[in-house]
Amino acid sequence: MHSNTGHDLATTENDLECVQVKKHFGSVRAVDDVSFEIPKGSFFSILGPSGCGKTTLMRMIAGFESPTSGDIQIKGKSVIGTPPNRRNVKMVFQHLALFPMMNVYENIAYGLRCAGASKEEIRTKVHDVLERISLPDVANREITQLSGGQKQRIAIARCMVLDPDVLLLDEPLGALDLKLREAMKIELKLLQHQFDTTFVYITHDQSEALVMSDNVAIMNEGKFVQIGTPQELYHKPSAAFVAGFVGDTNRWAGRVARVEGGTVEVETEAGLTMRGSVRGGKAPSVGDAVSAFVRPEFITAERSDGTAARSAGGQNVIEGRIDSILFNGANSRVLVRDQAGELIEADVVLTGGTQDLKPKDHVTLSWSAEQTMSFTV
Amino acid sequence: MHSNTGHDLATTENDLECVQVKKHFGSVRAVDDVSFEIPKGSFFSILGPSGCGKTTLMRMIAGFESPTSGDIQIKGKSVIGTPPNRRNVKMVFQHLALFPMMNVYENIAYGLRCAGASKEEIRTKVHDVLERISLPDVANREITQLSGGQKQRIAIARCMVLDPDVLLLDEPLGALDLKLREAMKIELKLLQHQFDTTFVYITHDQSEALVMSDNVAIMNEGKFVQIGTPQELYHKPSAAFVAGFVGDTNRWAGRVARVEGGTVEVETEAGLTMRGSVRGGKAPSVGDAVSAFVRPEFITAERSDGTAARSAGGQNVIEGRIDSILFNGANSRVLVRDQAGELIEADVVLTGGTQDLKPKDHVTLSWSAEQTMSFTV
Amino acid sequence: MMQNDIKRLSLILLFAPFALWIVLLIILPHLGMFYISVQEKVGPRMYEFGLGNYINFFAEPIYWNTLIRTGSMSLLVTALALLLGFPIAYYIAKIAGNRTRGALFLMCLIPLWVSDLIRAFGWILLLRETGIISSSLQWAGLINTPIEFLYNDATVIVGLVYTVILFMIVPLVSTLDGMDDSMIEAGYNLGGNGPTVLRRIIIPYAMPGIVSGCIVVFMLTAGSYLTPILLGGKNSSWFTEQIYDQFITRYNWEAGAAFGFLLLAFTSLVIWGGLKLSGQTLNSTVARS
Amino acid sequence: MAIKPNTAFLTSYRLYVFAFFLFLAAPLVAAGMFAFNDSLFPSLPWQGFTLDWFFNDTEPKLGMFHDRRLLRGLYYSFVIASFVSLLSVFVGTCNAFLFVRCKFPAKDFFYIMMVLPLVIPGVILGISILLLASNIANGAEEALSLDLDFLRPGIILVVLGQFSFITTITSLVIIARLKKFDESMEEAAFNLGASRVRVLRTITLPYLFPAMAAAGIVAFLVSFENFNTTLFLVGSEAPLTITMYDRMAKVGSTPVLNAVSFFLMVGSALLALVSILVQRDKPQT
Amino acid sequence: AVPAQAETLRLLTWGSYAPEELVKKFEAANPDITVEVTFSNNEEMIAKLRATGGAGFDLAQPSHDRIFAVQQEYNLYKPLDLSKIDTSVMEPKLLEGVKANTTIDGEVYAVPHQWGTSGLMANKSLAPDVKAWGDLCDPKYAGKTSMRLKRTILLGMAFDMGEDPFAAYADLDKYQTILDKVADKLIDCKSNIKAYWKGRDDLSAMMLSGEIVASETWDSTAYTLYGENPDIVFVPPKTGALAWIDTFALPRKGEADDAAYKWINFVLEPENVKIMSASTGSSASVKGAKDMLPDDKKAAVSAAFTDEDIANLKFFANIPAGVEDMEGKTLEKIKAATGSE
Ligand SMILES: Nc1ncnc2c1ncn2[C@@H]1O[C@H](COP(=O)(O)OP(=O)(O)OP(=O)(O)O)[C@@H](O)[C@H]1O
Ligand SMILES: Nc1ncnc2c1ncn2[C@@H]1O[C@H](COP(=O)(O)OP(=O)(O)OP(=O)(O)O)[C@@H](O)[C@H]1O
Ligand SMILES: [Mg+2]
Ligand SMILES: [Mg+2]
Repeated sequence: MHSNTGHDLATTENDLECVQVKKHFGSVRAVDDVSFEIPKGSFFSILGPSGCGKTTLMRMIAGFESPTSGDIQIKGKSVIGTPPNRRNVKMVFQHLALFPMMNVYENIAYGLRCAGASKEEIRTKVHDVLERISLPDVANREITQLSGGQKQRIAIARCMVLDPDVLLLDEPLGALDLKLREAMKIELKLLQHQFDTTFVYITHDQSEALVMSDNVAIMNEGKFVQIGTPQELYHKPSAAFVAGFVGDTNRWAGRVARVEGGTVEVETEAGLTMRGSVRGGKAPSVGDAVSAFVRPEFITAERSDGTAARSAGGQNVIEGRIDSILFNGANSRVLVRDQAGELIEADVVLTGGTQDLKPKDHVTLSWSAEQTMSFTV
Repeated sequence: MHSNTGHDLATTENDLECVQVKKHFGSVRAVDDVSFEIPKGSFFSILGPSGCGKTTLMRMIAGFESPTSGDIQIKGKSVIGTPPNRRNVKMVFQHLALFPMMNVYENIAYGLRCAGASKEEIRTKVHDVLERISLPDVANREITQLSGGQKQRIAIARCMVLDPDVLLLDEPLGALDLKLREAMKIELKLLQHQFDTTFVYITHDQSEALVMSDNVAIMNEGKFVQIGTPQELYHKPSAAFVAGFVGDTNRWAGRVARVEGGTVEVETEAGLTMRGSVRGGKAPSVGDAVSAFVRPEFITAERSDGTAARSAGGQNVIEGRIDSILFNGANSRVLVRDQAGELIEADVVLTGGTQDLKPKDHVTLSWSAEQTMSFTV
Repeated sequence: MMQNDIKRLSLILLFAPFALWIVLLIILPHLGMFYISVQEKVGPRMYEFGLGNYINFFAEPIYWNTLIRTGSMSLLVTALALLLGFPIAYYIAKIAGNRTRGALFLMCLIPLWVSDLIRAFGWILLLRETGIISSSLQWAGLINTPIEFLYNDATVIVGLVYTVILFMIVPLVSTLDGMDDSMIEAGYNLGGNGPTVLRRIIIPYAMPGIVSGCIVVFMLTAGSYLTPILLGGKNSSWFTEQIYDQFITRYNWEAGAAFGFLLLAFTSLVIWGGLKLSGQTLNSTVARS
Repeated sequence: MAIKPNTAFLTSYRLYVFAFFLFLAAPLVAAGMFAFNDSLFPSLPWQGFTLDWFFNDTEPKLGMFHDRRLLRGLYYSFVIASFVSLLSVFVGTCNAFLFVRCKFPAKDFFYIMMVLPLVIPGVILGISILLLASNIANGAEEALSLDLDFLRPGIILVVLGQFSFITTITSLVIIARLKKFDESMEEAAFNLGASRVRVLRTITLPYLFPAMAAAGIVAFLVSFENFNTTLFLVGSEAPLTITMYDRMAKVGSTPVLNAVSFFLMVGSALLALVSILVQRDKPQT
Repeated sequence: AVPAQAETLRLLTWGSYAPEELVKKFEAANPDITVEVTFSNNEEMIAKLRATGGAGFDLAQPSHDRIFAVQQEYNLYKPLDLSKIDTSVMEPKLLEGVKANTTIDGEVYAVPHQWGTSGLMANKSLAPDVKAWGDLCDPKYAGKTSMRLKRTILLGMAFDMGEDPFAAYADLDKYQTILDKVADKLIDCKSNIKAYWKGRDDLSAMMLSGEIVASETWDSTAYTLYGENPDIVFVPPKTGALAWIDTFALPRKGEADDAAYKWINFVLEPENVKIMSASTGSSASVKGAKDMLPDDKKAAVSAAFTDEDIANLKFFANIPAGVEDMEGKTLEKIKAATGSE
């Protein structure tokens, strides 16, 4: 099996590698044939909806579950059969799992003690790592005396002090409140730079994955659907699932009316016709069912006189009426009801002036065929 | 006192009105002299940081606390002294407070039973309201069998079936997960349209308040700082607190170097000089301490050759180097380190092409003086 | 797999003390008691299998009357404990301030730590004809002749309620504590008045606590020995007393065992009925508190 | 606070609560008070204050600290309670791990079995254990002429009898705490390189400790005050409650019994306080 | 604090039969023996020994009538070695009586220790007319009398009604009819009494406080109360007070027989008899016991008994097997009866 995957020599360059890993719980295929490799020092995220198997995968890497089949290699060595306390893979848990009966110092020193480090060594290392996470003064605090963000950092420090090959993080921001989560996103990225260790980050929040990662794997129903940089995933999704899951988007279900090279004409169920670019692996033919996706930021909405405009060339044009306006500062959006009665979302800039779009305004929506991603389903 | 507020005749047009309401707990001034009125059928939000007194205010409206002083009027009638079960103000609690020992039908029917409605009437009304919240089939489910979003809607239905004058909602989305919260934001707004009832909505999440509300009150330390439409608050904040709290923003503390009509020149603590427009009530004079705010979306970042550019006219221009890029689809952002060593955030569009900005690129940031809101502190 | 071996081993190691405890100290003794209860004495040191002891019980109205009396008084005590204890539990869980709450709870517990004997002893000192209450009433001029409060069923009930009420309050406080205040507020907000909220929201919510409290209280009452003996009057027989008499005064272990078994069966039956009526299960109530 | 009822109602409610606590305190105060009465009988009239019933060393007013039999009872109570609490905390902890952590068939059934001893009348527990033990001992004596002394009424049987239902209490207390334990804490320790034993020693047991201590104290106090079960199992080494009962029923009470009661009340209150203090730990993360 | 080779003498005895003073003295005389005392009564003594199979105690003190049948049934005691007991000091009449009662297969199982009577106690000033068992049911004293709901009152009432229950032990059917009659009487009587007393303690309290004026009682209790209030005297019922003799018997598996014999001989020494009697309030079965009573007790006894009364004593007869059960049932019936309330 291993030789099939074709990396017999250069494996040591990867901090972590999974080869056709499967995990079945009874009839549930929690993780189904996942292979990937993570090069040294990168920030790798696994993004997927709830229940898709992210945690299970991570627990196998950490050693809390053993795979039904497949191999997991750390620094090129298989760790199947190695108990979790012997793997140099550390993990930050969703609720952090800091030890409440120990103070910050003891929490961080715990792993070093287990490894049998000397007192002197422990002291230096703990103070070092506290320095690096910019919390030099909290050593003697109790865990309860820390703020949410501080706890987060201590949980990371507790792992990093052991100098792991890979740090696993299972939705560590899930329990934080909104403002703090925003701030921690940036902070986590900076910490990873600092330590220059491979981070494997699990989340179901796409903005976290996009903002922080070098590479993101999109996971669904136990399988990896696509692995790529955030930009690739956002702009060049390889599957309808990725297009729908990453970033906000308008989605239509329809059928192919015409095919012209890389462009198709799609007729939606509600009766709209639009031109789109062919994405995904399969080449469409007339009559195939397709999903078409357009991101709101690629749709321009302009006030119109209500007369019908026509699509032309690479441009799709639709008339509609503003149903409501979702003002959210820079991220404002309008919901436009088209003639077919469907709602279409388009990003707009609202400056608060009289020029701004208002509910019930007639608007012309237009977007390019290139930005209309159409996947055969 | 009442006549001061100047609405003796037309009061009945307002569903809810508070007149100089105060609530002190011992020495804590939880709510401090708050006055506002909410016209019929509107969606009114109260937005403020944690602990600013939002819940206390709402509990006074619902009748669970009585104000230390001031008056609360519903439909023009004072309700001071009216017990909570006699006020036609219904409330959706943060954790919803659905009754776990009753099923959905009984939960919704509870209020009608208290009001002594007939069996027949109850049945019709419950089924009606379930229809309206698009959950016609859940009547016989237990509460635990509902998803988070469904519970949310049941909690609203339970109130709406009683046809209240005002519906109060205390951070009802706080307990939901991210995706659901996004979806519920829009849904809530639609429900409010549906029922055409006055909603008073409490939150500390600005995007919730901005997206949904007709009017938003910004609250801080027990006081209302500003009441206005979302656009007004975002673009024309009347105080530094509002500018900082609503929307993302860059913030500098500095001193006034020069005053020219509505424009000031501000020298920041780190040594930058920028021109800004005077906001807030107070006219600044040279030497005054000011806070200057610029929103990231008003800052343009362009790749430069590294030579210093100069601010000119109404434009502020700064050279810097990209520290990191936060890719987030349409909401991507760069962190630029300026010569003074501070980080400045600017929104950018990243298309995934070669033109995109990259870390370590030298960039010129520019933004207009008009968009630089400067408040004397 | 090694993982599984470790799991099985630890399961066995953990199960062993549990099994030893339950089998040796609960199941076997009860089986043994049952065995003895179906022995009939036919002569000195001679026994024979038979249901005579049970038949005797049913043939003799004194016995089953006493059992029924014990049962019904225990039910009364349970009801009273619930009635008296609920407001206290509610006060502790919902009305008292944070600081007083702990203190009140502690005060509720203090009598628990003193033995039955001392409690009964205290009541005797208070209630007897020449006791504190009677004397103080006389001293206050409210009564002319001393009144005997002791030695009647009412006293037994007061004493029993006193002894067991804590076991009612504790589970009630813990269930009510778990109840979100906003549930009550929602009850009012939706138009309910005090009694409605109590009846439709608070009581249904507290049901597991109520049932678990009632079970423990009923069992403790039915099985109590000292309080009914020491405070009871000339008519007050209690079933445990009869069991004791069978064993101790009449040397009739066989009948005593049968009586013991009957008490267990009877109380279990009552509890089973109560659970059925309230739609709860043993698992969902006693286990939770 | 849920909702403020009107003041008249609240006042009468408070009065009721006050009356209730008066009711709770009354017999204890009465029992404690007469410990200081300078009379040979624990009853009115009040003859003046004395500490003789605690400290006097001569008949007829032999104080409790000089009354050998009471002190011996106290000693036996102490021995019994110590054994019972150690044993029941140990088994309770095992049970907690068994029921919270392990999966096995018919778990619900066994759980009910575990709760059951709490609702079996104490008298019955005592009798059934006595019967079984005596029958085994008699059988062994007749058939094998073996003398199984430990099955005869005595300290061992008392300990076993009390243990049989107190273990349910300790199990419930410890289970409640273990249920709140976030298992990822163990995984975290494991992940940080600790061995299984070390995880148990440094993470799980320290976390459980407050509950174990509290359960131990509860077990101690319940054992100390137990009468119904002990009554049947006691041999010649009578614990304090039995000694006091014998004294009261067979000799006649003097205020020395009140003195003992007072002493126990104070001791118990202190222990209860300790148990509350150990259980009040820092809020969980 | 216990000497290394110490032996423990475990006494199973009545409430006042091991006064601390005497125990201390005994331990001083025998430094290698520690005395442990468990207080009990006839029924519990037997029940306990039965449960232990005669183990756990080294010396028991059941009443003379409670040995024969119990020994046959449960084999709780071992025979006494009379040579180790100084029987010469004992009152011969009592010694012979007990021996006769407790000899099985030629072995003697008990010797007498204390004896006393059960009878009536009355407050002379308030209830001068109490003379017979039946007077407790006299409506004159409604709500002011008491009794213990145990076999003594059954027997007393039977005598009062002209029966001889002891004679009827031979014919248990007859005994049952007597019991039924007594039960009816006592059930009728129930409304007349204030409460059934359960121990010396509550009886003394009720009597001293004047809550009751007459009661069935042990003579020793009455003597004690006489010391507190000379109006309270023991009244031998006119059908004769019921007399019991508490004995010494060795449990079958006692482990300290020598110490037990030492104790028996020790408490029979005249100066110790005095201490013992002061504690128990009853007489020792030694020669000249009356003179060894403390002065106040002597006065109380003199106030209670005439020689005639002494002659009229009815000693409890050996209880045949099964009688306890019959009596128990009768007592339960009385207790449970509520009709007369
Ligand atoms: N121990 C188990 N036994 C049986 N099924 C399990 C077990 N653990 C996980 N599963 C199932 O495997 C699937 C994947 O679960 P997993 O926890 O990995 O999802 P996840 O992606 O982490 O979800 P979330 O984002 O909600 O944490 C789910 O369907 C879950 O029900
Ligand atoms: N019953 C009370 N007694 C004393 N102080 C109180 C009480 N209720 C609230 N406060 C105080 O009043 C202030 C406002 O509290 P409130 O709950 O209204 O805040 P909030 O804006 O709802 O905050 P959050 O967003 O966290 O819910 C806080 O400082 C709080 O500590
Ligand atoms: Mg997960
Ligand atoms: Mg709040």
